[in-house]
Amino acid sequence: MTNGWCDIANTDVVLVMGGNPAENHPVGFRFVMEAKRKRKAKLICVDPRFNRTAAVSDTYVPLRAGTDIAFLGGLIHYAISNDLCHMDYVRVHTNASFLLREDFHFSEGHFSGWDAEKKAYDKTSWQYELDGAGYAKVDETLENPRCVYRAMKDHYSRYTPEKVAEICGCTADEFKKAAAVICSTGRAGRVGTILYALGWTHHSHSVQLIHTAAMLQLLLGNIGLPGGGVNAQRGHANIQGSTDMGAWNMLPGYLRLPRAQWQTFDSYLKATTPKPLRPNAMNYWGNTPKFATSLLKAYYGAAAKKENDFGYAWLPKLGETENQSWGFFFDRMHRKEMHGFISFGMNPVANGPNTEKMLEALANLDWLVVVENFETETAAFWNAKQLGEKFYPRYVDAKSIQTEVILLPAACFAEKDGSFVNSSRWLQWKRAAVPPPGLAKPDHEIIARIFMAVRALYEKEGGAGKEPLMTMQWNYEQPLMPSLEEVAREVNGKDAATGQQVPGFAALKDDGSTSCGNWVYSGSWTEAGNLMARRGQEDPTGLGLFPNYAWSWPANRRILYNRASNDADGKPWDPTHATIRWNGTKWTGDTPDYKADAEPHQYGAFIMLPEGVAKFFTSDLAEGPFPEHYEPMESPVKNALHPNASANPVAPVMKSSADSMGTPDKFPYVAITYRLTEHFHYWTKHVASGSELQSNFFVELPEGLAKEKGIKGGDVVRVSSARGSVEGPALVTPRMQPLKVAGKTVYHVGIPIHWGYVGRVRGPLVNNLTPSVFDPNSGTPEYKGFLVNVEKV
Amino acid sequence: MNLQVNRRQFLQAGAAVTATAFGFRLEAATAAARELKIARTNQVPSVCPYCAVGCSVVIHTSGERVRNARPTVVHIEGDADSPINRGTLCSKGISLKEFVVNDRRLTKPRYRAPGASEWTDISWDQAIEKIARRIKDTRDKGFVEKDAQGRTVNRLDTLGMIGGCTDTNEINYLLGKFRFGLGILPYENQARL
Amino acid sequence: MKFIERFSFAERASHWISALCFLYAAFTGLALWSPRLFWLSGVFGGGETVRAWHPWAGLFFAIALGVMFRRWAKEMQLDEEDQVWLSKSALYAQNIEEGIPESGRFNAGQKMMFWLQSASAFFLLLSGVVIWFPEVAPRSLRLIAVLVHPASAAVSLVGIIVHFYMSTMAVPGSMGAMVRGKVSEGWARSHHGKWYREVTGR
Amino acid sequence: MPATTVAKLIDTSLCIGCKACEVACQEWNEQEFTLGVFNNTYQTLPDLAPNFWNLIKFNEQVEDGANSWLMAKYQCMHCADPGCLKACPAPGAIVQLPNGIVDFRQENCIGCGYCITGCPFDVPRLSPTTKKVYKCSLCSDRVGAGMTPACIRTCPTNCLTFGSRTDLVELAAQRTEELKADGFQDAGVYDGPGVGGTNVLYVLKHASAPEKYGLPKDPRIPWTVSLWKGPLKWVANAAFLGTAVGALLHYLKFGPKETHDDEVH
Repeated sequence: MTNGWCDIANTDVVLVMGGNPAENHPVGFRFVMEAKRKRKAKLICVDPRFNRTAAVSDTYVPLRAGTDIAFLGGLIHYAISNDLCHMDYVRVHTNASFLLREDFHFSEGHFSGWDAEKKAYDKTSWQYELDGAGYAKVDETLENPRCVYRAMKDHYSRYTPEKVAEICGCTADEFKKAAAVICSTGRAGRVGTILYALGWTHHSHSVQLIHTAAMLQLLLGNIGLPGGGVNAQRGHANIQGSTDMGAWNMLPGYLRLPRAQWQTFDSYLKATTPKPLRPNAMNYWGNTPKFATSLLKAYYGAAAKKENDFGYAWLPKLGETENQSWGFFFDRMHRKEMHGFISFGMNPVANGPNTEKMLEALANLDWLVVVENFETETAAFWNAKQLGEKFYPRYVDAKSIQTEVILLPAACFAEKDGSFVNSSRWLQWKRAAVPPPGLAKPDHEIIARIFMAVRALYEKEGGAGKEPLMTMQWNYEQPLMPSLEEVAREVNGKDAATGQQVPGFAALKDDGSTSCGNWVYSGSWTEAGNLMARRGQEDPTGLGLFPNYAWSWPANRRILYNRASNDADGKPWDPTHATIRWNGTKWTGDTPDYKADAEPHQYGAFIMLPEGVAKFFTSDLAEGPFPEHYEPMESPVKNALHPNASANPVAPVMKSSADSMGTPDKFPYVAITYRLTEHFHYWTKHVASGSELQSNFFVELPEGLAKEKGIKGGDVVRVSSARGSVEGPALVTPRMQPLKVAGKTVYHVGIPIHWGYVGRVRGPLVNNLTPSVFDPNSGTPEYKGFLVNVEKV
Repeated sequence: MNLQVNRRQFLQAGAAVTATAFGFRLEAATAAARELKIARTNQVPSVCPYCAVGCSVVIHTSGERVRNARPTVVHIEGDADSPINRGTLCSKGISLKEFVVNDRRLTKPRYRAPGASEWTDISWDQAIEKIARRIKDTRDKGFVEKDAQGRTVNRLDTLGMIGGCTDTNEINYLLGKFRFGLGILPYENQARL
Repeated sequence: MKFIERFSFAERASHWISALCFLYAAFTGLALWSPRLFWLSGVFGGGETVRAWHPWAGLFFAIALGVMFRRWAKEMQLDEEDQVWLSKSALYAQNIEEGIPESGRFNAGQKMMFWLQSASAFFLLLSGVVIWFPEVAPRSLRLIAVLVHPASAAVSLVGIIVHFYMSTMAVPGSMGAMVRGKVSEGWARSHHGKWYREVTGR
Repeated sequence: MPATTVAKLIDTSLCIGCKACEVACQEWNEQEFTLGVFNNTYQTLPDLAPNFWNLIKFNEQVEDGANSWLMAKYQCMHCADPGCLKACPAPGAIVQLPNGIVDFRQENCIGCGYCITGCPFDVPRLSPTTKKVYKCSLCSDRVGAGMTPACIRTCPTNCLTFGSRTDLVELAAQRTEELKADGFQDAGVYDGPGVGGTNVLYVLKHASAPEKYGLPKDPRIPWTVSLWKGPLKWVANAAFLGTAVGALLHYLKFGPKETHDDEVH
């Protein structure tokens, strides 16, 4: 979230799209209802299903799954063509005025640089025109046809309301009605927010989709303001924190993982530290060397010295363009290229696309360790044929699966302390309340015991790569059970000379005199103590920032980009509703996303970006600088804008023996998978309450489709895709509206997740149906908008 | 920064939701009623482990000072001090007790031998020893110190690791050290899905 | 003194079984009739026992009454003389014998009592079953039943008070008839002259 | 109603059907969780149950081609003139506390089920195992300790509010005005005037059609129950006494019927 949960109450218009917060984030949704009640805010829900968010919305617009970019692109066109943009904001805070290279263009679904043979882009043309000093050239008048604004205007001129209706399946009137409300926030004094979740990320073009949303919010001047922003509603208690702590391609704090071509620390820093593209860009990522050096000091302690590149060589290096994300490594596992696997509180059999492929992949391992609260489908994968009944006809018996499995009982949230980061980026500290049941152990003890045991083996026997393993600092008071408070202090960072906690990331150095486990968390546990455990009730701005409650990254800032809530001179766009104010000598209010005492004209408002301003146009993403509507990889229709480039040209599609793609002649219906409010993911099927509220797996079917197929509510239906099938009773409802798309009726089939072959209540795993198709930027699978068939059993 | 919420504060906070809204004292309106089941509990502040709204909860436990007994959770309720949830919770959160105190919870390490159709019990020491051995064998075979071009890469891609989305930052940080110590590249969390 | 058999063993048995059941049902029914009479439930086993046994007592009452009904229904048909008797019932009440036709085995008053009790038992049974299973019976039926049951019970109880008075105090010897089954010839002649003649042939 | 009367306001325009109140009720009252049966709806159970006192009714409708999904929580209404109490024969089994809460005391309940019939809202449920009747107690134990009832405490959207009835009546009126200003001309308050007012108040967008929410149109204590517990009781009491006294007087005046033993024919 750019803003936060409490901040939603400050808005005038809420666009919920690609999410269903009333069901999946009910407590966060209270702020939507508060905005509706107290500010007369309008709630617009755009979704294939009339869900519980739609039930309390002011306007509901149905749309076909996977066509969100068309809808948002339509909104961009609507705002520009109806002169509803907040142009003062656009001029000051965005790259609208930047000039593009002459060789940048777009035609027939492809941007310039497309190599049809390699199926890849050369991004050279996706750049600004630079002056002699390496800065981007600009045209403040926005008259130059090669400026970003004009290019964007041209790009989206194709997205007329009629075109949107043709692609999305709503009517042009429905679209215009919603657009008028959404775009009413394109002026000072009125603000709108966008709430989204996995309905936007589960696509083969998900990052571009969110880019479109950001562009719309920038055009309407809604980024950085209270009640504005683009707000991801994350689905797990610490999914934000685990992201902050790194993944296959990231070190903690969004520092990039080294690649083989960067052999020295210097070359790494040179490649990953951006250079400013405008003279007034603060370019905060220019501090990357300080953050990276401090991280290496936290990792390798005294062994990290300037002479040895602070131990940079010990970190593993990715290949030059290697992708080790989920889809790719499970594909490798399926090809028997992996031997061991450790799953800490995750259930890949249930979570990953194409369940049967997941099962086959795990069966190709030598060993598997699962650390869990409950026995999961992953832990019991070797028994899937028996437990999963008819759904895995090709799968093998337990006897022929040679994977050795060790299942370790772990403590749950109430049995260990530490901090979670919520969607608002608040770090909240919790305390252990009870000991774990039976012999179960807290995860940090488990990980520490394994780590120490592996090191003991290397100590005794030697072996490959001993040095990187032994130098990783593990100097906790109790190495077998590190106290999480001690770890939290390490994460915050220390000054080596004084031994004191650093007050924040501004104090980090690139000379090895500071250590910090994650620079974005620096400031969370200072000499003042554990700020994550704060319970202060003060709200001096009255905007629900609560600066003394818990601690928010970065630097306890509650609203990101808040400098943009002011105009060029530092005056709030809405004086009644200002997050930060310039009082002539410093900024007051929220922690400014700016230098605290820098006068308003000194820097651009978007201090993290090399441009200093927000980007409509970006070369960061794989499929192009402007988002373009692409159909899902499995779609009932061809792309109405460019039928020959129908789906995302650069999205990875796995092609193992277990992967196959369906066509609309055999699989005519569009399927979406989703959560219900009664359950949490694949956990609450183990919990009595969730089991009571929704005991049964079911399939939501539109009335029209049910009638065609002679299906009544409660009849058992089989839903099948090119990958597999699920069976359950049909819930026949008018809430799943048929959509008219390009003259043809398109039905959606709604499939709630939550069940599996282990649990108090059981049912099929819906990922039996989903394809191994991924977004090229984020690696998320396409769970919304794939093709299925439905038949009565 | 007082983490310890005592019972009176908690009860007051609970009542405050209405009392401050209407300036109306509930106590005046009460009559002899059933005994309050959380009247004598110990209270520990925590955070809901489900979605990322980040609701604060108060875990009511009993049995801390009882000899020869393990403390157990008797009730979990929203924390009125949290600006996010102000004491409220959703249907999953309000039944967190059912999650913690649950006969389906795993209570001992289990082992499934290659080709076996059943779990068998295994001690922690044996389990850790086995895991360490498997990791070492896999790593010894799969660790790449230098790639084909002779560049130092110190990497391991035959061993994968996932998790962390419901573990604390601190545990995620330790998982990171574990991973980078071993050189593991296939490393993912729920955020990808 | 000579005696005539008035009630067979079967008749007496069914009467007294039904009477006992009735009494239990009546007193426990009164306990449920009003919270002020709820103390009665203490006498009859406590509230829950009363709730549990009352319907069974009612059911057995109805069965026993059913036995009597089968046995007596024919005899209880009202004839023309009964009409005359009824029209003179005020005289009967004042113990004036002149002008009242002689009764058969049962006089018209007793016949009326029989039909009254049979009818109210019928309604008590039907409504009682509905009330017995509140979670099964449809609400519309329950709404009728909760009115019909106490109303029939009230009618029945008023009748039984009269019956009790008549059989114990007002007509001495009646109790003996129902207990031992026999009445003296004089008693028979005095109260059921026609029956006396039929039985004795005098 | 006295100033100490407590009440619950259900603003259905703010209900998102999250079912937190259902589970809070289950959890606080330590009800056994059972499995539901699929019924072509999102509703947890078709109806209230002895171990399920608080049910959100999900009402799917299509009007003028537009979907609507009206959700309304259903539970004991805590009537000022409770039909259950009127029908109950067991002293102390159903009590009305000075704060207006109508509470069932299972230790005094005999399980006759009259309250089920007496209730205009069809709320109490008889447990087949314990043979006692159960329903929402408005968490009288929590309220007694100065806490809000479990369902209200947990409700995330402020759909549920707890407080003095006087204040909530005011709040309900204010919400009605706000909804009217938002274009819901039919908005209004539902508070069962037919039962002397309820201590559970609803704000409805469609107040003239409460049945759209699964609420009874014009709740009253059933006339048969009123007749039974009112006139019938007194008429019958009079009849019992009258008959008994009449018999006594009759005996005193006329004495027993004579048996003429000496007459020999």
